[in-house]
Amino acid sequence: MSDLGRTIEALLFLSAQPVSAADLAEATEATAGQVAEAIELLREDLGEGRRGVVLREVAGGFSLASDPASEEAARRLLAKPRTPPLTQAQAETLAIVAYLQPVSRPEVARIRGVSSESAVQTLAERGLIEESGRSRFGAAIFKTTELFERLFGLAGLDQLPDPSRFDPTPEDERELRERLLKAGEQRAEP
Amino acid sequence: MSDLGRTIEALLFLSAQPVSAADLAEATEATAGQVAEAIELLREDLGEGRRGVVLREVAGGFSLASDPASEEAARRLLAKPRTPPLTQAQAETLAIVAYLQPVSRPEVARIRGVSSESAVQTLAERGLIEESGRSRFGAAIFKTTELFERLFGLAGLDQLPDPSRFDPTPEDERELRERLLKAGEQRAEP
Amino acid sequence: MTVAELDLDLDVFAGPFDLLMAVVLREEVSLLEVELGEVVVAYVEHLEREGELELEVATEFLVLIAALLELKSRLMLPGAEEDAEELGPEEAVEELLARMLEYRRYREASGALVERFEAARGYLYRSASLPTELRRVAVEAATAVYDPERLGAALGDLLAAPPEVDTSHIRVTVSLERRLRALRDALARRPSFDFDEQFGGEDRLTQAVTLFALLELYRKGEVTWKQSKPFGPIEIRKAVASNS
Repeated sequence: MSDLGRTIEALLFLSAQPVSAADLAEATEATAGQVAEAIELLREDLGEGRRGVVLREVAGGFSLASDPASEEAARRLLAKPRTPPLTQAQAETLAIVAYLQPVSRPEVARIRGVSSESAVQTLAERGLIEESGRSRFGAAIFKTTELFERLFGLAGLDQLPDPSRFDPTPEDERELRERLLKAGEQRAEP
Repeated sequence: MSDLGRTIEALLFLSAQPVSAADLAEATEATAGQVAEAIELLREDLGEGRRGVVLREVAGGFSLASDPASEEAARRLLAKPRTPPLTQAQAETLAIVAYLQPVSRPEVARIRGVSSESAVQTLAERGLIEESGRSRFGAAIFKTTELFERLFGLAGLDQLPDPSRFDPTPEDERELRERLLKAGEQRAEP
Repeated sequence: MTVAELDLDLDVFAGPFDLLMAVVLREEVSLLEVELGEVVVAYVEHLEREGELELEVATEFLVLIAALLELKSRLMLPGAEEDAEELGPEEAVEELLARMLEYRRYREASGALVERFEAARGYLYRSASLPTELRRVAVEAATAVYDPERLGAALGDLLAAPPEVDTSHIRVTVSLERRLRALRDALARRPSFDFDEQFGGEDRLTQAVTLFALLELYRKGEVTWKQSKPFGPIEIRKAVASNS
């Protein structure tokens, strides 16, 4: 392992936050190219299933994390409760904030069709979203946090899957339209 | 690297404190002999000069540490404290710790009326607060750090703004802690 | 209480308001079957019981119920008398459809996010504090960037007990029942009248509820009305009983 690789591993070990390639280059006084090369080797060394620690690219930087295989033992040792799963309401709210950010709470409610107060509050408490200001009408507007990217294993927001992937198929759409029209007609001609 | 070796590496990576061989055996559900053997191999893998992280045997057990060779680079990287603007949740949590320290996490939650785990964690990661022990009931208790005083330009904690300036009921003579808790309770039961 | 928890007991639906909105968007209940007037009545009754009005919650309710009312009224009203710029039932279908499709997209996206979350949940990060010698460095390099006043202000916010809610201004006196009666009384006196002339002197809330009541009477076939241009006068006319 090269000196630069060792130093980078040490820096990632020490830092509680993901470290960007630029910050690594500055701290190690190496060029961007050298850092990229060292990272590449480190990525192999610390690939899934190789050691107890893996290299992750999250939230705009690099970070070390324990391998999921050791999760159970880690919970026994550290007596840490598992992060609670997301409820459906939280997941929908988070998806809307992630794709449309910055977005206001009324906008979230408009799309979901339900008041989303408690989901927004819980997500903010869990540190997954945060207020990023106020809209013209005084409503709080929200964006996702760095912790969100870390917990979802995203190197950046551009890694979210293309939302058009989730659009209903034209057949679904046609069927739904026909059903709605039919209901309207029945009503209009009693 | 064996599965046991990988798990032990992961456990030492995650734990802030040294871990004893007995605790490792319990967490990994392995025998003392298996753990000793795995540690031996790990010691070779993570010997001085091999990687960025070294295995240390200290009083009380084993721990991972960054290689001393990387200290200068670590200074350059970590000498820049991260100081993004505080969110409202972080500001409230920090204010409670600053004025009431030492204060336990459950107490913070009671005063704010919401679980404040992610705010506490972020503040700790940024070095503004730190654990200063455990309460009688095992809850972590927190105080502010020297870095906190530097970042707020305070020569000492007695330089915090006088709370009575922000106090809505200055004629009330009760203790700050008691009044914060009371207001928190009132918020919690609308 | 939040809008979401408003408890409803309607013909086609019993449960919290939140769920009603959700089942409409999820196409489990037809909007045409839902008596929205009852929803409003339930909310007003709730306000009456609680005796307090949380502005943000009330606003959210109005936004949601207004959207539902608009969609439903377009679905219900015959298209012939619509103004050109108004949406007819077909456009209303398109709009409801667009909203359902938009909602579906994010519901699907949320599923993908949950999968990602589950996959990433096993990776644990280290959160140990820095070794002492390095912590020293960070402290030495630190300069004042935060204002202590921010902490004082946050503490002040926390010290403030929630204000007693002043309910004097929201004596809820507008009931849908009573507005129905007012409309019927007016119709009993004369077969047609102008809305503004009759109710223009009432406060805005009363006028709004009267409009809801009017929709209800229209649905029951008791009245018809005419408005020749947007924001123009509304002429209300007793319906001619054709078969009774």
